[in-house]
Amino acid sequence: MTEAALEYRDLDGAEMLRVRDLHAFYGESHILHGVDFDVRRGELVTLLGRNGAGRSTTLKAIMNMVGHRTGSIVINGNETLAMRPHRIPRLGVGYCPEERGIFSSLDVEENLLLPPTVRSGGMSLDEIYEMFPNLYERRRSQGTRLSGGEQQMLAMARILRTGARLLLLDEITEGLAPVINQALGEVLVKLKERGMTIVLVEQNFRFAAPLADRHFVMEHGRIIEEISAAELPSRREHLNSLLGV
Amino acid sequence: MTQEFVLETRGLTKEFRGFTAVDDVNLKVREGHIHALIGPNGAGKTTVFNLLTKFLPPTRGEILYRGKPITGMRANDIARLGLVRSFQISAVFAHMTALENVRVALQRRLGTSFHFWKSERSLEPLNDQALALLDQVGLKDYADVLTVEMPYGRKRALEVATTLALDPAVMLLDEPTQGMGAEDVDRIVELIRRVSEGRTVLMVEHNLSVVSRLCDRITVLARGSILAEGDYAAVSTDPRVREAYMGSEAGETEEAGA
Amino acid sequence: MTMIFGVPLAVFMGQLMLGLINGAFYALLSLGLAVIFGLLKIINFAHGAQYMLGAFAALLGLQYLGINYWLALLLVPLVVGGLGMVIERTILRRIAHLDHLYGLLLTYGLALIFEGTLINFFGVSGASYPVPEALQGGLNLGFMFLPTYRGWVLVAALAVCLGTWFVIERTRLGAYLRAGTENPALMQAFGVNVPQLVTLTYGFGVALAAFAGVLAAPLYPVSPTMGSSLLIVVFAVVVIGGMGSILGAILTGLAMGLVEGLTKVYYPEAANTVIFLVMILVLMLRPAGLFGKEA
Amino acid sequence: GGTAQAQMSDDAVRIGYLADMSGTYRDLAGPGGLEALNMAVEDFGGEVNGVPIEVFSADDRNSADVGANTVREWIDQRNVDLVAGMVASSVSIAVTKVLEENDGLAIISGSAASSITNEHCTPNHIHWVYDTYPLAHGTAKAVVEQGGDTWFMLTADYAFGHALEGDVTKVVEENGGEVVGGVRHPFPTSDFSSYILQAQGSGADIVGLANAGSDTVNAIKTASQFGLTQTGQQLAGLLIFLNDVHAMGLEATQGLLLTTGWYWDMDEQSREWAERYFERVGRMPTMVQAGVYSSTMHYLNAVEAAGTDEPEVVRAQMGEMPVEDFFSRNGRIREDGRMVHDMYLAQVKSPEESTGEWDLYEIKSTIPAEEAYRPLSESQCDLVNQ
Amino acid sequence: MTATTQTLSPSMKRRRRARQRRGALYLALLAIGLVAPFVAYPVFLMKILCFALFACAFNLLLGYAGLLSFGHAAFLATGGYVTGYLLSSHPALTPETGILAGTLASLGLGLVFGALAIRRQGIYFAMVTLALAQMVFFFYIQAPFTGGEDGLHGVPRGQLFGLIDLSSNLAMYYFVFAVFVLGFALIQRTVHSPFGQVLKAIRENEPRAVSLGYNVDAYKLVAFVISAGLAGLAGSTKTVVFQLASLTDAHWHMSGEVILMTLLGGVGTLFGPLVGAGLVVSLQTQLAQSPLGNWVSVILGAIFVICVLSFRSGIVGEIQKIVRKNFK
Ligand SMILES: Nc1ncnc2c1ncn2[C@@H]1O[C@H](COP(=O)(O)OP(=O)(O)OP(=O)(O)O)[C@@H](O)[C@H]1O
Ligand SMILES: Nc1ncnc2c1ncn2[C@@H]1O[C@H](COP(=O)(O)OP(=O)(O)OP(=O)(O)O)[C@@H](O)[C@H]1O
Ligand SMILES: CC(C)C[C@H](N)C(=O)O
Ligand SMILES: [Mg+2]
Ligand SMILES: [Mg+2]
Repeated sequence: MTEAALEYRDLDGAEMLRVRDLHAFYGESHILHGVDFDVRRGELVTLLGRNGAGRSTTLKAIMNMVGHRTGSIVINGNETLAMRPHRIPRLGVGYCPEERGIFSSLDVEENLLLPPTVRSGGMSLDEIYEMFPNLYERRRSQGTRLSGGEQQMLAMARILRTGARLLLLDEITEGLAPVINQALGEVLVKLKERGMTIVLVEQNFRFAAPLADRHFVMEHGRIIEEISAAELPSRREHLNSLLGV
Repeated sequence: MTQEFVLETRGLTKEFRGFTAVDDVNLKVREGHIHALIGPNGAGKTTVFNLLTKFLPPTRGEILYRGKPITGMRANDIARLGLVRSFQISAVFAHMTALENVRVALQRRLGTSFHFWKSERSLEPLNDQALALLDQVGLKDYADVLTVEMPYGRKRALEVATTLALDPAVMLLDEPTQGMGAEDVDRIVELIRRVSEGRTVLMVEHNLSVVSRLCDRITVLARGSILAEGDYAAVSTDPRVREAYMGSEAGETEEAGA
Repeated sequence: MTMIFGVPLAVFMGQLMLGLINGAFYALLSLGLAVIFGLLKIINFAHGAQYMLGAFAALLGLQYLGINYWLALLLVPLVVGGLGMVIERTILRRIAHLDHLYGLLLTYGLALIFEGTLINFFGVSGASYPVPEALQGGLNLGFMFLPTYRGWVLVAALAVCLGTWFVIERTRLGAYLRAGTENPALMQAFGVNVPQLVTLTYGFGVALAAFAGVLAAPLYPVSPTMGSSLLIVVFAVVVIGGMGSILGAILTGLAMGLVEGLTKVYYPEAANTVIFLVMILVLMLRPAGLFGKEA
Repeated sequence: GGTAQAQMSDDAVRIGYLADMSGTYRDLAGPGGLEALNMAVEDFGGEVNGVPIEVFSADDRNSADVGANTVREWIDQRNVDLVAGMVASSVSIAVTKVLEENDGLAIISGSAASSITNEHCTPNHIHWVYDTYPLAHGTAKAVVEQGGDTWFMLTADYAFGHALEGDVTKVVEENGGEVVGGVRHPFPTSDFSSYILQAQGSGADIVGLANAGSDTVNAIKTASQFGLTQTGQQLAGLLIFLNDVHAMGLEATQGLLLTTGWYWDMDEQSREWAERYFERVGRMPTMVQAGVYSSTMHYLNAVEAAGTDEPEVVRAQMGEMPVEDFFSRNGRIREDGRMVHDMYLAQVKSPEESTGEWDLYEIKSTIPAEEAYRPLSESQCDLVNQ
Repeated sequence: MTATTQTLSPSMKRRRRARQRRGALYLALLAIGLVAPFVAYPVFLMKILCFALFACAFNLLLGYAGLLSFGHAAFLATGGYVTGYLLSSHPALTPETGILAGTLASLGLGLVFGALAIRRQGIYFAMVTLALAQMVFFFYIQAPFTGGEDGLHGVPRGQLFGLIDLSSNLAMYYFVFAVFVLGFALIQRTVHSPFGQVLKAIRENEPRAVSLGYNVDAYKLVAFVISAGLAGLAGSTKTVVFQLASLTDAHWHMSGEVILMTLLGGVGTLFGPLVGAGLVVSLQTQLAQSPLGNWVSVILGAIFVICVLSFRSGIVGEIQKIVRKNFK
């Protein structure tokens, strides 16, 4: 247990991310219509919703990767709405995009080493390889030559190195085999133990359910429901209806 | 033994700079089956698709369609034979409407696709057919929407509709449900079931409930070669498969499936 | 004397040497193009003009400010490179998000402006820049009389090329460059200041062109059109080497210099097109160029 | 008088000056030539037969089609009476074709190709200052006579270069010399190193430069860099203009033999005109620029004498009148359109000999008008009836 | 299927309205084209029309097949040289035969270029075409029938169909106008044809088009050849108008210029190239006469930059945007 983790222990419960009345646009089209939610330190929350609900866009908006935003996004006490994109990660944020974004001009290992470390206490290369043996095997091959799933792992693994404290993960289980999903689940648990804060956009509810402290349900660019792990069993039906499962 | 197998590979192998992605695969797909190709990430599923549809040249081995070798053919000719694929990452014509997307597939049948002196309007007779197909995948209301503006899940559905438009004898679907909401998944599953009447479907799929619900036969790939083959029950109980692939989840999915 | 296919050995060797020297220029210029294309995905059509500006800056610096050759070799790339950065900040940046075709056209426009303006003030007949004392005279290589200055050009150009190659392929900064090349948005999401990276890269590419310009000043007439004629050939070199491939640009540059040299011996009329012939052949056999990664 | 005015085509005599105003040949004709033209008009009094003389100009950018189209428009839109200037042979030939169709009139001062009054002759143009024939017969002959009898030709790979190369080869061989080799270089070329290298390899005594303008300049510079003269070879520039020598400096060019149609310092009246030109332009005139003045004057005199600007009549009238002025000695215009006049063999002075920035040539000898140019007996021009 | 017609009607209506608006526009332009020679200098107008046709042909490739050719000058020149050579060496030939021959020659060359280049993508395609064009340029410098640097001159305009004397600028103009209208109509139809649809699909997502059974190379090749042929037609006509053919048409600057024209007017718009060509040609000819003469290239360059910076979709493109905003 690193003291980095300890340091975060006692800060548990403090607020890591606060989003207020967030609107986001892609050019003309208005995607987010006032998103409100906050995440406490060390917490793992999920953003659930149907396709097109705006979950990915929410993460992109937090990273300032969408066309235009209004409202307020406070990370670790800093208002970031006015920040240039490259400053945001330096607040200790790690982002794993939906479309993975593996670099074909770099080999697997270069991909892993690419993101600048933003904080101390990130995972070491060995720890990562231990966690994802496939990557170790293919470490010398071009990033995009990996299979869909391997790429997903790489995208995930990449940000574990940077020592980010707040992870924004978009559909990390998409197209992954169940075994890998289990592995990833365990990874997330480990990360929580290390005191990381995680926002998880998930399609695969079975994967998300056991991990999350709270679930936010999105629809049409808004948060329409918040369900805590505790009340989950009782409200499962309601949730399914929301997700149309 | 030729005819009952629509699609057959003999010693199919693909190497990328020394790395063997597909290793001596002998795949046999029966006429009329829904055949699943499953396996851990990187097993070589997509590569197999690319080889079958000639998007990649095989390093070794041959491919037979209805007993005839097609190993030497060009990708678009393969498609003309009735062997049509979808892609793992959605492939649509972004700046065309959903309707036009489907119509482009339909129009090939008219045989006028090189007629640069004909009017576009000569295609409008195809519209009803196109709409019908869109309807099948629940995209009727999107007919006039530009594809860029559709959410990811819808794009996948549109892709299936476009594939259907060719009325292929064999459909190769690479993870048709990937990144879809449960709702859409069910629709697609139903759709595949429906359209598989009178055709053969070969699909890569991770969503086991889908596999269990749909497939007559399953081939499990691991590290590029066939690990096991059989129907769902057989495969899912095969210890090697459970270990290599399904992990503990198999049980649950059966419930989910049932 | 010894003959090679009916050509005196001396002439043959001499031509190869000269080819190598031209090749050094191709290498420098295509290197700059490759670097810029890499990150900005822009075919920098102004590259020829910037090379020409380098030569003119040296010339005017000497005439009006008494800046000597060696100082020019240092200052001019900084100045012209700086100009490049300003252009990037004020103009290119505005179209960064667009189809790269626009970048090509914009820089084409800039090239027209630079060239046209200088033509109005200096005509096209071309002025001459004196060879620095230290490098006057020549070396007798046995097979030929090589003007010292040309020897120097070869050495200087190669040194700069290799330095650049090392930085890009072997350092962390280089990795950023290559990654930013592919997905700048994501690089920002990792905390890399991409806009700054872009500006510096363009500036550097332009500086390389200017450096080549200064090297060229004492060799060729310094005229506003000196660049545009060279540019198309250099394009070809970049393509043969493989777009954006650093090593490719350098080696191909030198190789093409040699090829051209040989053509001048055996079939001079073809000298100015042989490179294009090579380019077509290469693209037929290796679509991504000699050193390019197949997509 | 009134009667004359009646015969003028319209309310003005319009002279269009067409030349390379910005390109390789800018300095030998270009704006300077236009200035010379204006001088002529002013000296003539700005009007002829009671109508004003209008001058306009355009840049042909050494491109045949730009030139031809400009002239076509001048005819259709501005009914031009005389087209003057014209440098690149390609442009001149194109322009004369247009003029022939629309029976206009042109006087060519800049071009070199002798074909302009040979296979390309028309009744609608006159070739004034010089051409490749005298260049060869002047310079080449002299060089061979001085003992340079093995030649290596460095030729601009286009019509003018070919013509010059041809004429020179003929002359060299007629005089017992031999052309042992040669190379044709693209037009224009800035890097001559490899060609010079071949010249050195050839072992010829003389390296003949059958090119012009910046090509010649660069060839000469490169030659000195590669120590061509140290190794006992000699350069023969076959077409060199005053501005070229001025640009290269005497250090690099001293001793060069060259043939010229005129030199500003060759006698009193030439100096007198040249000084006036210098006043206005700040440079000494080339033979082409002087030729523009001389030819324009001759044209205006002819118009006045004929009392009309009717091209045919004027052309005939010009043929009648001998050309005798500061520029031309024993000059007359032949039926093929060639204005023959005395030519001069000059040598570039050494820095020591030179007394001033523009004191560049020493006239060695005069080539009489009748010997200087291709005899009509050899002409392929169909205006000439053998 | 009532449902069908319902869901379709909005788009159908829109298309029909667009069609009507286009129809009106065509008539207007046709009228303008017919009276123009009485207002402006016919030769100048003919120059514009020739380059407009050239640009339209280029636009077919860039705007609708997504292929940036940097070697289109080669086709312009080939048309010009072949026509010029035939007409001046065989005075018996009528101009239209000469033009036909020139067009066919470019068509053939297009086939060769296409066969070599079509498999290459994006920037590589541009570069291969550029390289091929450079070699053609080199060939034309050396080839005897082009007159090398001097070019071909005094090409007779001759009698159209052996009847109409084209030496009159007016007659010539109406011929050129007719040629342009035909070429333009062909392009416009090609774009809105089944073939056009497939082209678009290929431009959007090539692998998908392949997987739908389309031989994409064949489609691109056809588009390329059509474009080459029309470029040749432009060159041939131009040669008859100006009675000369020269290297300027074969030089890569010409390939750059046609891009300029197309962009200025609006890539992928039907009228863009026409407008662009008109503007560029006017600028060049008008400025060349004015005191600004030496600044032509600077001004063109500036326009280029401003254009790319402030109105990218070109003049026509921008206008269309405005129209769409206000009329829908
Ligand atoms: N680049 C874009 N331009 C325009 N609209 C976009 C863009 N990206 C997404 N959208 C639209 O924004 C809406 C939300 O997209 P988003 O990707 O956030 O959906 P999601 O909730 O992540 O669902 P999924 O990722 O499963 O599709 C969708 O309607 C989508 O069409
Ligand atoms: N073009 C290529 N070059 C080199 N290696 C490749 C290439 N394409 C695929 N591979 C490798 O071949 C193996 C199989 O890849 P493939 O995409 O077929 O896996 P997959 O079964 O589709 O996995 P997933 O389910 O994650 O998509 C992977 O290890 C991948 O890295
Ligand atoms: C030297 C020049 C003024 C003559 C020109 N080279 C010509 O073609 O005639
Ligand atoms: Mg998403
Ligand atoms: Mg796959």
